[in-house]
Amino acid sequence: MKVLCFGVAKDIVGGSEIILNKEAVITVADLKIYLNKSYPEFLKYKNYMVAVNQAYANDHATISSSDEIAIIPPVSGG
Amino acid sequence: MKVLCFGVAKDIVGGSEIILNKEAVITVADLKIYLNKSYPEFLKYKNYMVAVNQAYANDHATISSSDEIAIIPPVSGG
Amino acid sequence: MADNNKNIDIQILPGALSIDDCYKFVLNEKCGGINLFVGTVRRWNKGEEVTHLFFEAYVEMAIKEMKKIASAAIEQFNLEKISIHHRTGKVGLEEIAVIIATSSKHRKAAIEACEYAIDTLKKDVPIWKKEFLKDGSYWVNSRP
Amino acid sequence: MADNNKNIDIQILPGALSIDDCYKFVLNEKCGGINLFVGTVRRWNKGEEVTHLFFEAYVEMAIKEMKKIASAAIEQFNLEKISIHHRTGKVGLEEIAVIIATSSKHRKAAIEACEYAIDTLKKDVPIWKKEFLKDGSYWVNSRP
Repeated sequence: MKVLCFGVAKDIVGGSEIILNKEAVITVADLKIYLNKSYPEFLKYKNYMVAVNQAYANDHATISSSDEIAIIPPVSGG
Repeated sequence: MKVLCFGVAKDIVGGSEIILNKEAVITVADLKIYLNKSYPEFLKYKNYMVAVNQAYANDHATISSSDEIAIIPPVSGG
Repeated sequence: MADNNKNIDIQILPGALSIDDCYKFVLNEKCGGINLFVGTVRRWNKGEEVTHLFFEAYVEMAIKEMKKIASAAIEQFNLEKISIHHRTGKVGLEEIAVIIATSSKHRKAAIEACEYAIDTLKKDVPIWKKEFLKDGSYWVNSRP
Repeated sequence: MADNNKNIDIQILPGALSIDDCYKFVLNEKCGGINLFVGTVRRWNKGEEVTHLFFEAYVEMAIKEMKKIASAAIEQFNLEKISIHHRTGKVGLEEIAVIIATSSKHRKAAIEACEYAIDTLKKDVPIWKKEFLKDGSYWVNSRP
């Protein structure tokens, strides 16, 4: 399962995407638990969001490896 | 006493200024009475203002021929 | 008010107005927000077809009133700079009648100051607009 | 939303933004009021000296979110047209990070829609700003 990274997330994981060792369908909440465990620095930025197929997704949303998944740290455009 | 005219006032008096047959100090209210009598069409535009020395003046303000006096119909800039 | 003068740009111009001129005046490195309001001539007004407008100004007094608006806007909204340009003479469809540009540290002040300035300009500044329709013309706000 | 598309201009650009491009897009003869908000890079932020900014965007999603904002603004404020341009990459002092232009029959709608659009953009659009100071850099809103 590929996850796109932007902003501070890119710095935390050390790249613009990560490949997670998960192929089964999981929820956004599961993804966050996995990320926080794999990259404990995410715990400093707890208010990040996850986008699924280019739209904000809530914790209950399910995701699979066929979705476009992205970590969205607090935005700061404009 | 010279009075500058703008907008619809210019059309009413037929020119960009009028010379009034008054040299003594009068009030703005007096000027309006005089104007309404001399050019009854002003009665259709009762909400015009008078400026004295390039500032809005109220009816009690006194004016003399040494002042710059102007009739200010309802403005419509912008 | 004197201290503000270098931050205030007031012009009444018989030729085309320039958004770029107003923008360049207010741009500065202290500010993160610039707002520009641009008043343009529209073809339809309350169902009547406009061919063009004609603006007349009591120039000296209009400039004084515009400076008052600019000073008040700087004071009330903590602006850095403000530019107000108004056109006179014949102005065609889609041409610019007025530009107000404001700059401030933060966006909200720039936007609100601009709205204050255009609202007050339309109320107080001795400038008159004659609207030319397909069939006749009249001074706006003085239609019999 | 499809009907609105010809009235919506959304761009994310790696080079300098043009106020004139946004203005020309929204200008039309139905409108008397055009408002432009321009976000520029300022030197001082909370007492720290900024040398430049760097913007990163999740381009495809950012464009979708910007289109949502544009459609909502047209709907809520009865706009004619709206243009939103955002810069990416390195942006120097006094350069433009974002432009929002709105046009409507009357001025109040154009001004309020522009404020709504910039407020919502800053809240929802997946774009990130890294602030470079004299001594270090950090992602804005993600400072540890």
